[in-house]
Amino acid sequence: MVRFENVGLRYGMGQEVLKDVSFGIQPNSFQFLTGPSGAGKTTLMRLLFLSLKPTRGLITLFGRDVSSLDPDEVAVLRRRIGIVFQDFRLLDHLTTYENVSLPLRVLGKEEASYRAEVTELLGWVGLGDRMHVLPPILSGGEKQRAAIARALIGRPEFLLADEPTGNVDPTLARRLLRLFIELNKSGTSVLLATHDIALMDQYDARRLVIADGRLYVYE
Amino acid sequence: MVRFENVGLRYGMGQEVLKDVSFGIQPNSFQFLTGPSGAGKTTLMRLLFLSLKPTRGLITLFGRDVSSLDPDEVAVLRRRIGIVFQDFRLLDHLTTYENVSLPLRVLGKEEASYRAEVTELLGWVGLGDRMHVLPPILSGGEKQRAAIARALIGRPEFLLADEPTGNVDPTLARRLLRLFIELNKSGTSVLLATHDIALMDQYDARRLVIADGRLYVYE
Amino acid sequence: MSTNDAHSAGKTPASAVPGDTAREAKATAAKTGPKPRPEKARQPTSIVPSSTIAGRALVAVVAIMTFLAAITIGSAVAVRGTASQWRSDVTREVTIQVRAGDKATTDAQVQAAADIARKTPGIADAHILTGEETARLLEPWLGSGLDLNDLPVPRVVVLRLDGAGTADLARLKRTLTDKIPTASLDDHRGWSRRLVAVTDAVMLIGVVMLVLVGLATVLSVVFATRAAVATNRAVVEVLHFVGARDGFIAAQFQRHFLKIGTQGGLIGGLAATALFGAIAALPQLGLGGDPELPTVVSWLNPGPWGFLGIAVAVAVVALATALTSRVTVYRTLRTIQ
Amino acid sequence: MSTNDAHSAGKTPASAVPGDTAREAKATAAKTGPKPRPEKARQPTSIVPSSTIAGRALVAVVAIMTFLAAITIGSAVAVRGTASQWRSDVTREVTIQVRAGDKATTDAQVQAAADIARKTPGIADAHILTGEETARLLEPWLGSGLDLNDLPVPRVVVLRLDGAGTADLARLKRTLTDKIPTASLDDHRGWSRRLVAVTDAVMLIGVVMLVLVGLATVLSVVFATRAAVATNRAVVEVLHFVGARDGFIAAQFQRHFLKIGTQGGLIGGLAATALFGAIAALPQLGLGGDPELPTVVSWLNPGPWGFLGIAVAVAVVALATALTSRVTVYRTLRTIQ
Ligand SMILES: Nc1ncnc2c1ncn2[C@@H]1O[C@H](COP(=O)(O)OP(=O)(O)OP(=O)(O)O)[C@@H](O)[C@H]1O
Ligand SMILES: Nc1ncnc2c1ncn2[C@@H]1O[C@H](COP(=O)(O)OP(=O)(O)OP(=O)(O)O)[C@@H](O)[C@H]1O
Ligand SMILES: [Mg+2]
Ligand SMILES: [Mg+2]
Repeated sequence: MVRFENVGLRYGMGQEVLKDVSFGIQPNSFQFLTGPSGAGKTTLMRLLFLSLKPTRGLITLFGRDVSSLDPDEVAVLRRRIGIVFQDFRLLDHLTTYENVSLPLRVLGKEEASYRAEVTELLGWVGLGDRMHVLPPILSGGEKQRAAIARALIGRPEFLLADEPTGNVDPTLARRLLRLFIELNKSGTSVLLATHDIALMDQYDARRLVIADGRLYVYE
Repeated sequence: MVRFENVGLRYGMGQEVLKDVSFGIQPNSFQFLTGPSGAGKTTLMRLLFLSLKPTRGLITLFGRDVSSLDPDEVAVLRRRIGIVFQDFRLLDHLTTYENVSLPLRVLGKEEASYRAEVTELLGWVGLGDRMHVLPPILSGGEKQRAAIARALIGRPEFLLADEPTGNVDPTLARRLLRLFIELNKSGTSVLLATHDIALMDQYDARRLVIADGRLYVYE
Repeated sequence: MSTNDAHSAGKTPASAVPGDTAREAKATAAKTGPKPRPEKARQPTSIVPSSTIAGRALVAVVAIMTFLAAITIGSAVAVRGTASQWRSDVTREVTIQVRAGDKATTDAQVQAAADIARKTPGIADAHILTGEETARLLEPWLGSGLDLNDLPVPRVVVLRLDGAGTADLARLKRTLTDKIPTASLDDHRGWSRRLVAVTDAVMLIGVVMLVLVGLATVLSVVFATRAAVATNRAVVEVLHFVGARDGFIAAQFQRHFLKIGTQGGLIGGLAATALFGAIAALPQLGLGGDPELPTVVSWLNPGPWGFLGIAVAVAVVALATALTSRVTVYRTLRTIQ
Repeated sequence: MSTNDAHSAGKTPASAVPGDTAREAKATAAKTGPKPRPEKARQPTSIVPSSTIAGRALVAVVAIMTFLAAITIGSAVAVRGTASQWRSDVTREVTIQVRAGDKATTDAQVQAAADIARKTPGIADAHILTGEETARLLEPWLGSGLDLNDLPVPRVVVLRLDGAGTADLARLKRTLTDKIPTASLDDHRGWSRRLVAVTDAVMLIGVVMLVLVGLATVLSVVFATRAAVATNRAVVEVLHFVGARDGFIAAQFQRHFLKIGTQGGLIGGLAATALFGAIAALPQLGLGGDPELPTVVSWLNPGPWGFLGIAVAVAVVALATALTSRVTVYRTLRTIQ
């Protein structure tokens, strides 16, 4: 589903953050992405999400070479990917409910057609009672769960989650991990970036580790 | 140094987030603050930082009743407190260096008088080479360290840190914890809110636990 | 699953979780933060918050610009009307005066002068004023009821130019003074030409002002749009991330700007219309009743064409605002992608 | 301490950490993000980023407003000048005409009419036009070089009113026609009064416009300041958190607004000055050379007082902008605290 071949990335004229990275992600697979702070996890996610172009090498996503896409094709490809940002990126002027339903609204869907679905998902992540509240008054963990719900609402084929349990307690982290595993079982590929060794120990999955700009894969 | 007596807090007309909270913080002490996501840790921090007034009860800070302060007195008290926000709150248009030196600039100090100090502190938190870069291009962990540096630069008497290791790897988290312990040994009271049980296990300190709006103290 | 888990997942509605129901949450937010939306809002919150667009300032700019444009158009149309009146007056202004002497001689001389004038190229017609007409001209000075036949009043021949401006009046003057010593040509054209030049200058200033106002409007809108996209950069990024096309994003912005353009245009246009309406109404209010009164007031009545011009200006401003912002948004989006 | 630790703490400068030096970091940012600051900037970055203030739009608004205010002041001063000229003309407009007859009788009648007029309260003076003066008045109609003594030209007495407006001209008219049947009073005052009314109306419109423009400026600045504080809410909060007093924060904003006010005011004021300067220069350019030409152009020359008014307007606008924004920032800060 995803193929990286000798991908290198530098920001501007700096040193390469990623060097000669080659790996693949299979449909319906689950993997952790880890590495020290500043190693390039978020950078790798941005490459996968087409918000950054590699300085060299080849990235194939859903069978398409990403270097040849025009903006509208990027938009269409992104609809098949869900992403949870490390810094949430919720829109502060929209309620939790509106934030979570944004991907569907962008598709031009009627509100009535997705209301039940959004409400159910919000209940699942424990935000049933914070639905009509604006993000600035949510607690850190609540924001994170809203960001997760927004990534899931479009039933993506590929889920990228950047540190999705950094702001929640271990119990809730376990619960969210179970949510991701459920999702993976129902057919979505999941890439989960985390620092939390305890979390990774709870589920036996492939691990991608970035260190010094190189990617090491532990099956 | 800090006294809470039967403090209650509700946001607007909602239920009380904190109920009948009573505790004290001694000068030169170290304590963890923990509790599930949405329990009220950040809320308690905001009370301590005077950015929220209690709905009932009495808070004494540095020997002053906080309900009787005018805005300028609040500003002066805040200069004795350092805070690390869960969401960092760095100013995106100022460089890391300028963000960290902001508390000194607000005091009207000359740039020359604090340049060496700021540079040294940035080196300490591992941002020596990211000094003249704007926050949007920092990694999650780098932002967090910049926020910590800003809280420390004014040599506060009381340090509040909200989830200061949520975005860094365990090794770096240990390093930051050591930084806080150092600081405490040199005379600052520290209150550190965290979900990270592994981190708390590394240092034997007083624990404040919020659950269901009540505060339980484990010495 | 621990109790903590149930707690934070909000699965136990009876628990002490703060802000348990949406109602409470709303009330909560009302006091402490931004306004919440009603639970089942029919109208979804607009994706680009209108508060970030500096909308009222821009409405003010657009309104002022439209007002200026409308005032300029109205005044220009009005002055043009006055000018064309002046221009037609010019044709009446050229006269030949023949000093009176013996009646028969004078009659012959007047006739000769008229003939010479008629033969001059560029002069359409020469009309010898009758005694009555002359008396009417002199009335202000000599009083009415005078018998001009008793008086050595000069005779007047009024020339009508053909409007092509080809008449060589200098030559006519020379010929006249050569052949009929008692005749003199009174050529007010220098005077009138100056008047026409002035109105032309006013028209030119009007056009220049219109261009300036248009430019200023477009620039303000470009700046405002750029600022709007810049302050909503986070929103644009999130929209991109959830798979929105540029067209969708641009539409979110354009919606605001069309509204701003329409509002501003209408305010400015109506203000200008009101002003001109008041000016046009002044004479009826007894302030400028004399129709011959050549005051600013009568000059500044733009008439139906002026008001039409104002309406067109409003429409142009609204459309230009929307279009400018659309183009600017597309351009700016390219830099964010 | 693991190697990872050293890595992320940046303690090994030779390691492969990206953006190793500040120089690299700068180059990096230049291509991928907002502009970095030079390493040892003498001038620290302003705490409130000027890009968030919609500054250029506001400069445009302020400039337009100042331009409008200046144009209004200039025109008003100019029209006032013209009006006062008209007002003084009024005094020349009241005349008595005495139909000519036998010379001696006429002279006596003229003298009698002048005496009657002089005795009428409210009339300061009555001046009997000499033959020469009458000839000059009649020149346009009768040609020059006429000997008026041969003609039964009516004699004219020019009355000067004392300006208090107390003269009962209707009674004077009756008395005159009673006592001297050949005399008639030509009272242009109705006409002139209307002119004065019109200029008064123009002045009123000017004052109203000035008030409107001032109001619009203050409103725009209030909106812009509120918007600026709102978009910089995060900055304000952080400043509060690091212990800044309200005065410090307000100063950060006011700095921008004083600059905006000064810039906008100067641009608008200079534009208006240029426009009036051009108008004042027109006659010298040979377009309106005749000093008696009562055109818009000569009416619109504001003179030194007008230009002074414009300068004052610019200063007022700059100060008002700074002051308005300061007050607004303080008010808005209270809502954030
Ligand atoms: N837009 C950018 N321009 C320049 N450098 C950048 C940019 N974004 C990230 N970097 C740098 O690239 C390096 C890798 O950043 P990245 O965000 O990928 O790290 P990360 O592995 O996600 O770290 P963390 O665990 O702290 O979130 C960091 O040193 C960061 O400062
Ligand atoms: N300004 C506010 N207005 C209304 N409710 C708020 C506001 N801020 C926080 N809350 C609510 O109060 C509760 C406690 O929030 P708080 O941020 O203190 O939790 P926390 O313990 O810090 O959680 P986390 O670990 O997820 O950061 C949450 O349910 C939150 O939604
Ligand atoms: Mg990251
Ligand atoms: Mg919190």
